[in-house]
Amino acid sequence: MTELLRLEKICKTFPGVIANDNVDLSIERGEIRALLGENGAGKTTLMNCVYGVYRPNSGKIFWKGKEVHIHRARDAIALGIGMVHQHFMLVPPLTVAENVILGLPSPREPLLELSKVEAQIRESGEKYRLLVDPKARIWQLPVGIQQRVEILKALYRKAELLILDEPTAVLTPGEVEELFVILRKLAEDGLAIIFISHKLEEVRAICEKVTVLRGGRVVDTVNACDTSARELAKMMVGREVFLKFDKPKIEPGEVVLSVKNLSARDNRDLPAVRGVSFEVRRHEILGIAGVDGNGQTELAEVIAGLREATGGTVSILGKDTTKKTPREIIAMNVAYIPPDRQHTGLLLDFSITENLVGKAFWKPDFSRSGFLSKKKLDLFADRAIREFDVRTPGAGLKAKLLSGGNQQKVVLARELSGNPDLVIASQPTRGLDIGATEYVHKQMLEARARGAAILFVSTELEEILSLSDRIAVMYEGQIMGIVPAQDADIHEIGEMMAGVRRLGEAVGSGEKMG
Amino acid sequence: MTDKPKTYIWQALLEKSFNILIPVFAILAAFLISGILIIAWGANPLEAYKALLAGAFGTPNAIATTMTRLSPLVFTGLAVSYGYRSGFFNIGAEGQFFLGALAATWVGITFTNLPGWVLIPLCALAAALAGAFLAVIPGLLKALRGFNEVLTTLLLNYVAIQYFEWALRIEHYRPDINVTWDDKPIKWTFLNWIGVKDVTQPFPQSPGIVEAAELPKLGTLLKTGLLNQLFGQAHWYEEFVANPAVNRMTLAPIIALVFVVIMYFVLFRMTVGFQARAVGVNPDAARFMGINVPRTIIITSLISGALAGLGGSIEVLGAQHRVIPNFLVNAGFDGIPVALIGQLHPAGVFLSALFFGALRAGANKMQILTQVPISVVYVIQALAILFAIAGALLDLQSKIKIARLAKQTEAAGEQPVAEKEVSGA
Amino acid sequence: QPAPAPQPEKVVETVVVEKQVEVEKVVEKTVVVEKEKEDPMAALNGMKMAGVLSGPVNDGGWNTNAYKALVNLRDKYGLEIAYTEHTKVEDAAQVMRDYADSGYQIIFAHGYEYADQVKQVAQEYPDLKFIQTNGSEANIPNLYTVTFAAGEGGYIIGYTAGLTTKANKVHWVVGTEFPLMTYELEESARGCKASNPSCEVTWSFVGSWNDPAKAKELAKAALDNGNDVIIGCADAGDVGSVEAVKEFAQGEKYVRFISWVADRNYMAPDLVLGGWQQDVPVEIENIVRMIAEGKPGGHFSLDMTTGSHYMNPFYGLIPVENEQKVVDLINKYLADPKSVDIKVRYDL
Amino acid sequence: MLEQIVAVILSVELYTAVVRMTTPLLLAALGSILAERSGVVTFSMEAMMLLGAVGAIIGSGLTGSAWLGLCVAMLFGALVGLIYAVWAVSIGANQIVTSVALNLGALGLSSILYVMTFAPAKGEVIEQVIQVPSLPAWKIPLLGDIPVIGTVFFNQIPIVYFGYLLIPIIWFILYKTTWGLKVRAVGEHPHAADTVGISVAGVRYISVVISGIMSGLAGAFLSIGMLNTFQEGMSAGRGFIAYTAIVFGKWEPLGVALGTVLFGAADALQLRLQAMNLAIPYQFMVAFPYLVTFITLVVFVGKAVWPASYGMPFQREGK
Ligand SMILES: Nc1ncnc2c1ncn2[C@@H]1O[C@H](COP(=O)(O)OP(=O)(O)OP(=O)(O)O)[C@@H](O)[C@H]1O
Ligand SMILES: Nc1ncnc2c1ncn2[C@@H]1O[C@H](COP(=O)(O)OP(=O)(O)OP(=O)(O)O)[C@@H](O)[C@H]1O
Ligand SMILES: [Mg+2]
Ligand SMILES: [Mg+2]
Repeated sequence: MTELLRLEKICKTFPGVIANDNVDLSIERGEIRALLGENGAGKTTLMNCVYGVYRPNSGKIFWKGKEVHIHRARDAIALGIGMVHQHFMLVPPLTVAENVILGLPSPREPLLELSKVEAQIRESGEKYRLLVDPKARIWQLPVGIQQRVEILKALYRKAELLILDEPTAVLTPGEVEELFVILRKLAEDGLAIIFISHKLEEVRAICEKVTVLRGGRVVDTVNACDTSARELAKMMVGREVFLKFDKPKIEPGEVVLSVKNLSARDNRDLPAVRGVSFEVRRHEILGIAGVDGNGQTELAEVIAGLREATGGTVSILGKDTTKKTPREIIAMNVAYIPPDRQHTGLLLDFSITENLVGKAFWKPDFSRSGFLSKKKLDLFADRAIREFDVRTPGAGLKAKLLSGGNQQKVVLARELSGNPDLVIASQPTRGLDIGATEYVHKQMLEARARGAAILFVSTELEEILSLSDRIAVMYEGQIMGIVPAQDADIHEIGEMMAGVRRLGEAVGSGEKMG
Repeated sequence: MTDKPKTYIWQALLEKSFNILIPVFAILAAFLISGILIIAWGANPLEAYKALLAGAFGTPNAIATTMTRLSPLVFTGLAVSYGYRSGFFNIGAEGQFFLGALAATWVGITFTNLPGWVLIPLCALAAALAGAFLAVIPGLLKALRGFNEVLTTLLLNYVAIQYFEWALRIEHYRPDINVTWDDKPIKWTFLNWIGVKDVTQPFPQSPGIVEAAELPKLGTLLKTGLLNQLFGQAHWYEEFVANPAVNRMTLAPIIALVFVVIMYFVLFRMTVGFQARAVGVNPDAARFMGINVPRTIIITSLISGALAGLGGSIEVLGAQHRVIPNFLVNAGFDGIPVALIGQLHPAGVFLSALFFGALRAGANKMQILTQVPISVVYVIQALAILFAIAGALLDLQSKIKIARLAKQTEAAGEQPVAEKEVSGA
Repeated sequence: QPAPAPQPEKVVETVVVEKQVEVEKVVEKTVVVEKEKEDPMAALNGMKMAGVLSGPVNDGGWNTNAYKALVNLRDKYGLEIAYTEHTKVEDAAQVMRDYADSGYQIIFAHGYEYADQVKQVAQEYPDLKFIQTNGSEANIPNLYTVTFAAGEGGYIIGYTAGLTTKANKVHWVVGTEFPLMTYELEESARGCKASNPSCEVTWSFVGSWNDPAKAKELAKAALDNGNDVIIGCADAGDVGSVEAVKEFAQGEKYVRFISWVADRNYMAPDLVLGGWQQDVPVEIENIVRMIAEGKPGGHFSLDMTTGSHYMNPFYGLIPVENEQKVVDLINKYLADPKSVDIKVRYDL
Repeated sequence: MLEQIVAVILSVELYTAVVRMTTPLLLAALGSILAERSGVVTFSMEAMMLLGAVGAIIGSGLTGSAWLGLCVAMLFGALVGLIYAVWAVSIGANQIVTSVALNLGALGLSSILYVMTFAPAKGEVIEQVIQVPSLPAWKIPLLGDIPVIGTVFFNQIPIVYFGYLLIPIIWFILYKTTWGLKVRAVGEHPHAADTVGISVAGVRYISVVISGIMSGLAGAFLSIGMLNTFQEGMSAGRGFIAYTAIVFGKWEPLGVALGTVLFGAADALQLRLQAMNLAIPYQFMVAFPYLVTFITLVVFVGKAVWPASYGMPFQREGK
């Protein structure tokens, strides 16, 4: 096997952050290399340097033994490097074929020639089981397929090295399997593949060698097979990690949230939630497991009043809130932590203070007859910042200048400081490093102890298992089953997530509508 | 704990000052380039600029003019900036301004026997309503049907201005004169009431508004007011008050200033502004925070339109006292650069309005003294805007803020949050 | 070779807006003739005069006329002149003050829109002289507002048009609408009936004074409607109307354009009649003369007898006998205004 | 009154007028679709038109050839486009404000150039309207002889025919060429375009310059196409109308063309009706086309889906 890519002493800094710190890396033809590291470890940044999106501040890149200077993506592509980004780089309104040839000269310049491309796409589709309709428009395709398009894009550009940035984050267990098959085929054909992830099991399943990054530095490169998940986790985080921790036992109290036969549609106006029913009580955390895009997000939004229900009812503390406005529901002391803090959780251009009171500024304790009382705001902000330990030089700072973890802390502070009766937490740990994740968990447990009812939506099975009192699994908008956490079996749940199995007290999980 | 390093205050001040400094430098650059043009025309740029400056601030007269020019621009600027900050890009300030002027005039020539303290607010109110009315149509369309406001406000400008032109040609009922024209008596129609034309004049223009409706002059105020009690005897005071320029200056600029303060509070110290800015920054996040986005947009359009309308009334009540065709053209469109060069901050708007007003006042003097044609002045104005907007863009403030933040976080010994929590788990 | 239109000798006479018009005329005439002897205009030499214009000085119409008036005075009497273009109404007052402060003795605001401003400034500077065209202010001693008497031009041009048209359809293309204009239009209709009872006069408005493209479209529309005479009164727009006429003429069709305000013949020598001349230079010269003679300000409405507006040459574009008819009409009118039913209005 | 209106609507001349009124809008709007699709707001067409108009006069006046006039017009338009691109693309300034500034500057610059070229002597004034050689109408051999259609569509000056062709041309570029694909990608997802090695700035520069050239041509149509002279501010807001037409047509060549035709038709109709001396105030007539556009927009067209990166400057972070 011959060396394809070698990185020497790559350094990349961003204002206030050292994203990569003297990183060395060497990849050979036909190998599948895992790049492991928690959020912010610098994986994406490193690969962006290789792909020419960023320019490293220092360090050398060797391609097939020769030193190369990659100034822009074009150079990388020319060399034969292909990258599938964490956030897909596809143009939604364009067709698959158009996306695949985007930026390439066509045989009949200046004219487009899609027919040939489409043929080729089908061909390699056959070869690597990457089946897509070349004429379909991207926005019509589910993410799994979009990922295939990205891979096809790279292959069409004669990539010899394929970089996949957290490819499995958006896939169902089934889809992950298919992806692995594809990757193995590609590797057999001599392609080198860099597989970025922070999911230990996957890494061990597909890669022979694993390079672990932490805080921008390479910790070590080890053989996947003779390293245990536990050890990898340790390298990754730099300390012992307790994947499962015991939570105090508390008896559930009165019913706070009761959802009956609820259904709703998503932004593309397709049915997303289909006849869901469940209850959450005080001192109880109901975990909603499921692969992204199976209606969990929509469910949470409906309960928060942000999305209208097409059927069924939601009632909080006995009052029917199905038709209530978001603010009315907020007024009922309901907290909602949205899944995407950057776009819906925070106003990044607003100061921390303004964000902290974003949901309560209109309440009498912050404003009188339309006038905000700056004194009260500042008082509240300082207290919240102290209580939730937000790391910032000042409350007047714009939220966008905070690190991800601290941004999430601001959201938590906003939502939890009012001792809510109901907490709807939709993927509150997404994109957070383990420390911050644990912090969120701690907050959830405290809220639970204070007597809140908590609806905890997450795609990470581990945290669901460790946190919930009961677990409901959603698949295609329905609840496949609700099981008590203690006697939950991870494989059963996996199967329910994949929709191949339903069990437990799946209360009226609307067969009639399904 | 949030410990502020002691340097923070002056740093913050420095950072803020860039908001003003950069546009200033940009404008100097613009004048440098314009200089070439002026030379090409065969005039001496230094003299030209001297004239410009003199025309803007040189004499009491000049200052008075600058102040009168500035007032309506402050309002249109505020209108645009409030809308823009709140996600409603109001290109229609022009039309709203004209309708406002029309409404104010109509009230000012119709309710002729009301006292000033009733009539002036009434005129302003009418103007605000007229402006708001024109703006709320696009507002509703955007809020309820998702139409882009740039297009709709733009189109409505033309309609509004043509209506204005037409109203100036429809005779208006005047109790004090017999309403016949060329010995044809004027029919009593609804038109007589929405029209504002001066029946006594062979040209399209409205009658002057009644004395009572005119904004009080600074001079007269000083003569009467309590100030006179204080300095009444003082010689310099006598002189000052006697100065024709002082007598010509009205309350308009002061009212404008008041509205700057009001709008600052509305934007940053009131729930209305909070919601509006939230919607402007990110409607989705705003909605998730429980803010009713459509309602906010509609309210925003109303406020923005009302401000533009008020601008019209200020010009009528304060300066021209009547409307005629081509009355203060472009005050509305100028509001756009005024707002954006002013960094969308009320104070900034006032400063850039001052700049525009001065440019307008000085430009004429420049023409008179150095016979530089108006077209050259237009180019200079354009260059000034271009450079100012480009300058405002190098947002040193936040750049420096980030840099300092980096240092401070290191200084504060920001270690990965992890370590702290481990013990807890 | 064009027949020369009658051009009365230029003498001043002012007509105050009142019933007993004739009486005054007689008086005035005699007075003036005496004054002609020792020329007061000499005093003007070296005086500074400034013009305040509403638009571009090179619009070939309204503002160019004002410029010509200034140049005329400079060349004849050695005044020192200056002007400001594109003076917005709201700026006018300050512009005039600036002129006043920088030593200009006569300030000339060209347009009705400056009425308020000129009034105000005139009172601020009582010892300077102010002229305003198309103004109506009559009782400020140092403010001279001047208009062309309305009706004469309209009637005579209408009369001419009646004799020019073959299709018996005449159409005006006008910049914007205002009563003075409306009156001329109505008079032209009467004049037309007088020369050609079966002819009808219509008009339309461009909506602006400098949009040739639209003016052209209006003219085209009119011609397509069967009009064969276009009367153009749209300043910069006229060039558009003339274009339309030219294009129409290419189809070997009979068509004529009659100028209003200024002679447009140079634009299409074989189609454009000189039409009606509103001679701003003469108009302003008349006023300046009064100033020189120390006459007090007021409102002055100048009619044909002052020579400030008159008929331009026909360039032989209508039959000689028709030309003669118009000439006769004018002579008859000048000889005895009552003999022709031209309704002159001095109050517009 | 009604039958008069009907008469106008049935007259052939109306439709020739419609073509004339539409052409400048069509040229500018269609020429700017590419720029708009690449994510740049072309609110600056007014400026480009104005300089095109004066450029045409200068070129035609100095060389005596209307064709060279056209070239100069396009050159001037392109230059404005270039300046605009520097601000909108490289500097990343707010595009509407930049446009407002350019439109103001163009008003002044165009008249400076006009006077400097045609004033009898330096500092003197142009007293008589300048007239220069204008473009002659070309009758298309066979098509021109078709009874009504011929007179309406195929008896016009060459620029008009170019306008017709522009509809398919722009459509073809947009959907059938690699470059069109780049334009669409850049407008919808500049980052994606960037990662496959497309120069976002490059694409936008070119599109904006094209918009400048076409708007310049539109200006030339006003000055030496429809007429043979120049007037200060003779574009008279047509640039803004072209802009509304683009949004109106939802950035689709055919839709945009329809938008311009709608406005052109309304405008021609009101001018024709005025000549009939109807008892309608002409201010209403002047406002009529804008009203029609507004109402059609609200009632029939509905909300537009903007190019995702519309009006947003693009820069890579981390560089
Ligand atoms: N464009 C940027 N500007 C500023 N900081 C950045 C930028 N991109 C990344 N960073 C910072 O650099 C560090 C590494 O980021 P990077 O995205 O490479 O981590 P990662 O390993 O990819 O994390 P994830 O698992 O979330 O993808 C983080 O602290 C991040 O905040
Ligand atoms: N020139 C400006 N441009 C844009 N936003 C501004 C500007 N000045 C203040 N703001 C915003 O207005 C809000 C209140 O402004 P104010 O000046 O009262 O507080 P501040 O703390 O000084 O603002 P900043 O956060 O800019 O320091 C803050 O969100 C601030 O970000
Ligand atoms: Mg990453
Ligand atoms: Mg501050």
